[in-house]
Amino acid sequence: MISIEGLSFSWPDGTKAIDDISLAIAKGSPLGIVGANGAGKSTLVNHLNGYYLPQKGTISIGGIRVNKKNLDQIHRTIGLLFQNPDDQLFTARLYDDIAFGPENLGLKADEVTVLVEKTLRELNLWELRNKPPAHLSQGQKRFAAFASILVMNPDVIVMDEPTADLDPKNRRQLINLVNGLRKTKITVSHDLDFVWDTCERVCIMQRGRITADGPAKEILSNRELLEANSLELPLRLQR
Amino acid sequence: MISIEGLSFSWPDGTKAIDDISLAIAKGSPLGIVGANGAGKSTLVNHLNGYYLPQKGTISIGGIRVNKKNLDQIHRTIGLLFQNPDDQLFTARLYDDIAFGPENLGLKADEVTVLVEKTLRELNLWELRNKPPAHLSQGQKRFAAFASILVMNPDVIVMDEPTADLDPKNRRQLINLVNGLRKTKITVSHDLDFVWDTCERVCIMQRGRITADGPAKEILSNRELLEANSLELPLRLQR
Amino acid sequence: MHMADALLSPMVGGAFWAVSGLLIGYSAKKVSREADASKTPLMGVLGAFVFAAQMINFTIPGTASSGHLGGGLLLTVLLGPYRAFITLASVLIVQCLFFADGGLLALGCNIFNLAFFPAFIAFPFIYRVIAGNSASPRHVAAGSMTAAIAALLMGAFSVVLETVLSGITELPFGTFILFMLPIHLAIGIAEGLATWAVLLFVLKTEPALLNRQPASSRPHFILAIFTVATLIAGGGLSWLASSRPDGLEWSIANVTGKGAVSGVPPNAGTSLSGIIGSLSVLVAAGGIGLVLGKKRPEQKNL
Amino acid sequence: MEKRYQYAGSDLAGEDKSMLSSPFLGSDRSALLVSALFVFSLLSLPKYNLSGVIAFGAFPLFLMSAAKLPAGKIIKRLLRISPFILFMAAGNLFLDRTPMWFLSWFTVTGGMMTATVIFAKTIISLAGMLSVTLCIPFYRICRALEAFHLPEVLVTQLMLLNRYRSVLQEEALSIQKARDLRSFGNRGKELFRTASLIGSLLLRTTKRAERLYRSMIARGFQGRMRVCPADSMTSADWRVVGLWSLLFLALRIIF
Ligand SMILES: Nc1ncnc2c1ncn2[C@@H]1O[C@H](COP(=O)(O)OP(=O)(O)OP(=O)(O)O)[C@@H](O)[C@H]1O
Ligand SMILES: Nc1ncnc2c1ncn2[C@@H]1O[C@H](COP(=O)(O)OP(=O)(O)OP(=O)(O)O)[C@@H](O)[C@H]1O
Ligand SMILES: [Mg+2]
Ligand SMILES: [Mg+2]
Repeated sequence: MISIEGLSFSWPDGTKAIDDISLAIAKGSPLGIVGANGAGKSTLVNHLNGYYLPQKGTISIGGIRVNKKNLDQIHRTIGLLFQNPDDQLFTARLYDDIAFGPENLGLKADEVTVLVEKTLRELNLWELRNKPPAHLSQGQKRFAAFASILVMNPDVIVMDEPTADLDPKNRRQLINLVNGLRKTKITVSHDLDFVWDTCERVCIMQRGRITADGPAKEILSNRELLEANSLELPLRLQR
Repeated sequence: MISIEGLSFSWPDGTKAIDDISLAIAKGSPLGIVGANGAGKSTLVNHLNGYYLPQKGTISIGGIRVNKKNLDQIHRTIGLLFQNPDDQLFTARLYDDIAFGPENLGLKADEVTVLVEKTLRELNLWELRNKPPAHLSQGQKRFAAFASILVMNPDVIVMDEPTADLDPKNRRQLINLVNGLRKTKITVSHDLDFVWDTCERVCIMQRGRITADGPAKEILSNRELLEANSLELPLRLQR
Repeated sequence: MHMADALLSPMVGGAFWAVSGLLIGYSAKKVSREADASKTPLMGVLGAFVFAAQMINFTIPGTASSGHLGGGLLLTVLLGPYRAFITLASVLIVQCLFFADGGLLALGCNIFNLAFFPAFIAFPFIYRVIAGNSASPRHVAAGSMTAAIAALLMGAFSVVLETVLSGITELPFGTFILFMLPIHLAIGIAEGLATWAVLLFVLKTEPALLNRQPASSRPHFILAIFTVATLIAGGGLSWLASSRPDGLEWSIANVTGKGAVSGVPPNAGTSLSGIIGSLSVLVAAGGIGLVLGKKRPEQKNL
Repeated sequence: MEKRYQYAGSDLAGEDKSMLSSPFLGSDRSALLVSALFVFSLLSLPKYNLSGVIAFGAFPLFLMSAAKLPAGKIIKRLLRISPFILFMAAGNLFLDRTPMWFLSWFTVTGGMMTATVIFAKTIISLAGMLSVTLCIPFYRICRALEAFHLPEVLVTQLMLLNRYRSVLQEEALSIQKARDLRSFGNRGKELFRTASLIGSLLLRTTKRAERLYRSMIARGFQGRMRVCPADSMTSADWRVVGLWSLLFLALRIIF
């Protein structure tokens, strides 16, 4: 589904954020990317939807190369949840924001209505549909940003720190929701318990490289491996 | 040390964020404040350093009333880590940001140099000192914001979501660092395991009110109480 | 400084509405011809940035007072004249509609005074010429200082012009100018310093932001000549107008059939009875409103 | 100044729960036209005609009482009347001392009249405009403006500007507070140190615009935000506009 080959990326100040990464992600198998602060995780996933373009190496998604020409197609295939939901909501009413994508896709008006209502109800946002996004709480904003992606029904969903600032109850709901989605899912998170609950495969990144790659339960219970990568056992495995 | 009496606060749109809260915080006993998204936690702690001024009720810190006149003194006493580190860092070099406070306090140049270097090294930020804060990763930013407060050596430290975006190793380091500080500490967090490790006392907030207040271990292991407040047991206590 | 409704005659206000409207249409055409959709969100968010930047206070060097950034020149350096003009106009529209800054009739004047000069005169003909695409702090400093001061002085001059042409106030042209220019010189210096300092920060941290300007986004020279000509003509007219302050009012008064009493003070009797009459209109309007408002069911809309 | 624009997003721009102006002002489009007509006829009053200016106060007063507008908000806004206007009014007071009428011991000068007229015009024209814009949520104003054939670049611009104003203002406020927490007296608030604060905000703003753009084109954005096509003026709209213009004209002729 997704294949990354020999990808490298350096910032103008010389920081090497991604260092020759190759990675193949199969359809439908949820992947977690974990690693220390500054390991390059966000830089990597921001390459997937063309926010940054490869300086070296190639990325292709469902057979389509990520480059300037194909951006339109790429954006249709992949939905990226940004770390800051304010970057994702831009209309005056929550409802309009969720309807924006389907309308631009050219769906018929009544189809849009049905789809938007379904998505909003699914995420407990229906009551809030007339509020300006700026007046939502942080957790509600995150769910709203998630809804704006979900409603587009992309083949791939990429989430960068989806649980930050969520209270435990909303976090639990997100786990259930993500597990119910039949899509290719990629999650970047420091919440290793969340990764444990939602991912089948885990990659560990360190200084721009992938240093481990394997089944989630196996990697996340390997204390030495984790500690060598500035990580710890998920809290549930600690006592 | 800190006493809050009959504090209330409403937003211009009518949302009642704080509803008649009274609270006394003793010197040296670390307090955790937990609660659902939108409960009013940030609004409450942003009152402590005069970011918002009381609409009703009073706050005093070490005997000094929080009001417009005393702000300078209050700022000297209390250090607040914002929920969003981007709001706290604003210079062109990380180093300048950390030196900003001590310089304004009127310390001598060589004292500032020593102090800043010590703090940066303590938080593993020394290598990054010449980078603009805008070019740091999210977790690096959070540590940098923490450094900018630590370097001022305030009597009271207030942290709003200090562990969001931190990798497990940095989170562990923060726990050790916080536990080593002989100060009055107040932590707002959804990371109940962090609260468990660093606080002696916990308050639960819901809809602008304090609904529970007691010893940390006791409150955080009371499943019914937590679930009634949109919370869950700390992950280490689950299964 | 925002021009205000009450100081304007409908003629002058309307004329500047027309001028600003034309400039908006012209810029909008230029912008949509460029068809660079990635700039659309940038304009929107930078417009919001102007509001935000105006909230941040600093102490002005050498004084005890504090000020804030205006942002007109800074925005033009980042966006180029046409996009900056649209963005600044949108800021002024929001300030007018929701913050009652100036007022509806004065909107045209305000767009002209506060957006046109930095975007179409100060940036292309002063900043660009001095600083160009150079990254040298000294060039940027000279460019921002002169351009900011020039933009503010031209804006102030234009305020004086509009006021005197309207003839609502008694302040003679010369006195008014002597009052406005020094104040705006001071504001311009602060604006120039702040613009320079912010640009310096950007150069240090994210220089790529400043090199986006295509050279083609430079407006026609004719525009500048046109402006200077307008200002000179306006200046001459206002000398005349200030000696005969009611000169422009007659046309409006004629339309309503009250030409004869236009500039002439009414006597005490008619004035008093007039005021009593108008107060009873107020009472009646408020009363009718209350009655109608009660009858009307609460509306709920989506 | 720093508090001025702060909470405006929530407290002044009309919310959806606020009432439609429709029974009195027709649609959003005609409401905007009527308020423009109002301002224009009010300001065309000659400079001594105080009674006429007061009579035009009927319009905002009627709207406020009929649509049950929050008068407090309007008054609060009016209290921030620009010192520039007060200065100009005072100028008239001093410069025009020709006596007009005598009330026993008190002489009313021309300057007093014209100064009062300037002041009253300001209050009434702003109150009139605010009572219209207070009825209509901002996105509906944008739609109405679109119906008047404003360039779509400008309409999209207004919508995005309004959406991000409160977000960025909150961030600006936070960042300024963060500076103040570590500044003492005037130390740390100097222009050149503050510039880096504005600069950081600018960097965040442009970064945000980039991410926003990604998220918009990912959802099919092609240069404009059209949520709902705007209708053009209907005959009912024109009727409302006609009615109000007659009223304004009547006021102009009577006073
Ligand atoms: N604009 C930039 N300019 C220069 N260096 C940058 C920039 N943005 C990020 N970096 C650097 O690139 C590296 C990778 O950053 P990235 O944000 O991808 O880390 P991350 O793994 O997402 O970290 P976190 O867990 O803290 O979010 C970091 O060392 C960071 O300092
Ligand atoms: N600027 C604002 N205008 C109106 N309401 C606001 C504003 N900021 C916050 N609120 C509301 O005030 C309440 C308290 O917000 P606050 O940020 O204190 O919550 P919190 O407990 O910190 O939540 P979180 O865990 O998500 O950070 C929420 O209901 C929120 O919607
Ligand atoms: Mg990251
Ligand atoms: Mg909070």
